Amino acid sequence: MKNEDLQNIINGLAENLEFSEEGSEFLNVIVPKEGLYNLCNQLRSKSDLDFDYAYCITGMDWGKELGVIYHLESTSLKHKIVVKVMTDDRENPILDSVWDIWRTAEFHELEIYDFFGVKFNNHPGLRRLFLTPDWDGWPLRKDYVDEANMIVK
Amino acid sequence: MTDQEVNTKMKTEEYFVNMGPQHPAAHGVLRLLLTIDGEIIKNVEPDLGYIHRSIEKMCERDSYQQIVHLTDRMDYLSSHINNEAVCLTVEKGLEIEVSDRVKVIRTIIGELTRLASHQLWWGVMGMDLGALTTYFYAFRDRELINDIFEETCGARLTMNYFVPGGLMYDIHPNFVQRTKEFITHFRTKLPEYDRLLTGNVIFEKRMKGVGLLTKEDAISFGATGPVARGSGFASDIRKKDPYSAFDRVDFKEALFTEGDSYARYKVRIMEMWESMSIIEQLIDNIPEGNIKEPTKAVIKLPKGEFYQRVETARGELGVYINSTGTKNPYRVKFRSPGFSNLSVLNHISKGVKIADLVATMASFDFVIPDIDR
Amino acid sequence: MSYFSDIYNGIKTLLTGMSVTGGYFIRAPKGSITQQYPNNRETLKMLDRFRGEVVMPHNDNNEHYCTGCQSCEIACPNGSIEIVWDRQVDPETGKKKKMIDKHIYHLGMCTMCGLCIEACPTDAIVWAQNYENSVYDRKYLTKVLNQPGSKVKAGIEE
Amino acid sequence: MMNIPLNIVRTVHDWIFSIMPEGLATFTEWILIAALYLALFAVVGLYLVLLERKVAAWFQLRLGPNRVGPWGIFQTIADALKLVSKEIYDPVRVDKFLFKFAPYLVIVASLIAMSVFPFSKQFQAFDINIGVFFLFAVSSIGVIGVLLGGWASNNKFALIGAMRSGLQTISYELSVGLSILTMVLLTGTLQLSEIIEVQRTGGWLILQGHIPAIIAFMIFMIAGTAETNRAPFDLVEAESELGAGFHTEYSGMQFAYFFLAEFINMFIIASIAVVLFFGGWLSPFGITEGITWFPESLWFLVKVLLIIFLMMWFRWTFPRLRVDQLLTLEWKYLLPINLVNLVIMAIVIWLNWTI
Repeated sequence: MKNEDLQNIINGLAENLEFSEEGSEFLNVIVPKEGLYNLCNQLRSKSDLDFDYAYCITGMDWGKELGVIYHLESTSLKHKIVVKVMTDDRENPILDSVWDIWRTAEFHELEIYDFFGVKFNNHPGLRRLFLTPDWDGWPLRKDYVDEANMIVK
Repeated sequence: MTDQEVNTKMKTEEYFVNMGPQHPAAHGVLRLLLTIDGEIIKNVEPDLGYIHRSIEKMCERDSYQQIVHLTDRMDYLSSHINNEAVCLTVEKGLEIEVSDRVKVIRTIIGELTRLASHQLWWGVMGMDLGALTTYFYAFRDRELINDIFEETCGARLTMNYFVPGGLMYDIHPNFVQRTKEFITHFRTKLPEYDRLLTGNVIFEKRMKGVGLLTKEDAISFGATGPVARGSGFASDIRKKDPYSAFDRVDFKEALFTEGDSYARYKVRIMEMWESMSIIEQLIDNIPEGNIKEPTKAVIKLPKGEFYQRVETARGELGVYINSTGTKNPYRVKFRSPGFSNLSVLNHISKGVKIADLVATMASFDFVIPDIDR
Repeated sequence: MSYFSDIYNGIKTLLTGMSVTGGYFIRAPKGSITQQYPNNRETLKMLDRFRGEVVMPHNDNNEHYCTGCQSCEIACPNGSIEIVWDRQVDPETGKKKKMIDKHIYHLGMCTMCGLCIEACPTDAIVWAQNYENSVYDRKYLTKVLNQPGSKVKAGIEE
Repeated sequence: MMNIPLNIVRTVHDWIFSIMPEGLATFTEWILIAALYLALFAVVGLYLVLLERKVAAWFQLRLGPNRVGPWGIFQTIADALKLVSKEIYDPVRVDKFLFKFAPYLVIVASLIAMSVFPFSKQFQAFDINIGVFFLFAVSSIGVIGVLLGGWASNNKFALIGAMRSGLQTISYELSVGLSILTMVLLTGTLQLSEIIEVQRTGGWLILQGHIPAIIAFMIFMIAGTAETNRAPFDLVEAESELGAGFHTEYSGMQFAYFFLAEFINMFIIASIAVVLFFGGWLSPFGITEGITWFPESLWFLVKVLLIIFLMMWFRWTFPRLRVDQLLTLEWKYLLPINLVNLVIMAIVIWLNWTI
């Protein structure tokens, strides 16, 4: 399916969606964080979209906002999109978990929580997966400082 | 006593066992927190990070040429393919088209890497099941591939041979001949692998029907590579999204639908045959061409996001680079196959025995630095 | 009936497996694939491209090819190379020019990626095929590559 | 003792009795015999370890130990010296008494079993008339040591290993016992020296042309391998599952006891097989029957080593079974076949057939 067609279908699913293809090979959908779970649920379940395979889930720190990038693919219809969601709150960022839509999100969200400190609603056991439970700070954020262990060139 | 009284009096107690971080079957420093009832596994909770080096953060500080060598250290058994993934992403960003020669050489070396990785897996698989001899037979054949690599790239494990724009230097003059010799040798040895392990009644009983993963679960959990193809999920990027020279070779995607450990085993054995056939198709006529497309000494990717997927020996490796136009990437994410495959483990190993968990893990072929990154 | 065919097939596959290992056992005396490592030091030859450690070749007049351009230092991902340089008056031309004082190489930090050698415009540093790099103290892993008293070969930077 | 040294033994016997009162002399002789068997035990154990390592190496395209002494023949002695010199260490929360007691139980059980074997016509410490029964009883004491060791270690992996060991021994004792019983039917005696005498006239039992005897041998080999906890039945140790199984917490000489006992047990199983199926110290087809100076125990040793080699061949070829498959193999395959085999053997003897 062409990106324009995809955009037309997806546009009807939720409100306040932004679309862009600039600087990317995929169609990018930016969704407000309140509509994330609803949109993902429809992307997964609508038969003409059928995004059943989340092949990459990336945590992101854009400097001001924190967020998550979902790379989605449909194994039957062979089309791909990118869904982005972001939040301004750096102190207590909370997003919805999509682990019951794509089970792979369970582990990827743990990773994102561990490195970016983004908390996920309804996640079945949010814990520090890689780092020790008492680790201070969120290492992959841009403002993370660790003078002892980080070598800055 | 009634049945209920017996049941309450005979109640067994669940207990925790730490499998790892130092455990012979963990293949590295994977720690699994097992909840066990007798021999039956109730829950598997992985605890990672024992070999986490934060490669993604290090990439944000390095230049694009320097990123490549860090990926050697992720999935060290498919280091060439990891290098290729980063190079392809950077080339995509720079809009460089590498010469046919580079594409073909990358494909051949990638397939040799896959062979070497699957050989090591076969040896270790036997060892996890208690047949120690397989390890040495597999290493005998793997050494030959490592020799080929050493002759061309100078290293046996952490290659760093592919650079953005092509290859670091041309292949060694002996490369073609030695590769052909290896293929002839290995075509006689692979049937021996089958005779020693594949048909063995104990092995079949240990593997068949163990660790069942359905196709739907495989897709939903993002399982890739032989794990997914053993469940019937056609996830081979070489077919789906051909890169390098995979669009000009003819090969079958190894696909089985049983979804058990034995299917995953057969996928890898079949992939070894297919890899040999791919190499044979390409090795005789490597086209002439530039070894390296000229790039600036300081590579600056244009502003934007670049994503490239490749098929490593373990599955789909995705490289996501977010560039702001400077000489360093703004954010690099490696979607490693092992991490997604590991998330399946708890789902499919509830209610099996400890020995089955070990067999399942062996059939998943974990490389822990690939999971931890 | 499958009970008995199971037994028959089981025994058959087990014997097949034993024939493979048994075959290697009989050919054991000449089948060994291992190397007798410290004993074969004399004959053990590394391949030409083997990445053992970075060295700086010097010619008979104790001259090297390093102009102190620092390309290797910039290319190195882990900071294994440090170059201490100075501007000195060239005795022949009388002009001031950049010269290395020390080319310091930390073998303990090196990942053998080869980027420095690729980056070097004058091929001043090359790989050595040295495979026995262990020492008793890590201070020995920090090496100064240019020999004492050496100088850059004339006309290299052109 | 062997035929030539026999004279020396008799001389020693006479000399001891001439210088001491009778009671003390008998006691001294016991001590001497015990010392002799201990030495034998150590030598057999150590050299079986070396043999295992060499054989494993040859199966695996390696060279095996070759640094200590010519062809590495002193390698295991060096290892033993190292183990002796190591600290005997017991972790904090183990059951101290049982933890230290367990290795001795294991090794003593193997040692007692060795005493009844007729290594040659005269070389037998203890020719008891219920020899097979005695062997059978004693050889299963060892598992108590394994169970105690695993339990006392206070380690979950060790406990799992020990429980598996109990399970395995209880199951496979049956098969070992029944296959031995099949052969006892054929010989009509439980005394080991008598069993060999029967074979002197009738030929080796396995070559007498009884199919049940061959089946009994195969079952005995499978069950015997399982009894010794060796691959493919090494679930007790199962290094890829349980680390080291029941002896995870042991170190130094205590570990060495467990380790040696495994090899001695293998020797015992092979010896039983040789006595019951291959005519003990009898030469094949009586080729050295008339030669009086020929050490008959050499034949015994050669046969035992061949059987041990077979067990090593199993170990270095097959993957390990799972615990439920282990039980399936015993209760669904070996035991029924064995029972039917026993009945067939009885009929064969009754009707005096040779099939």
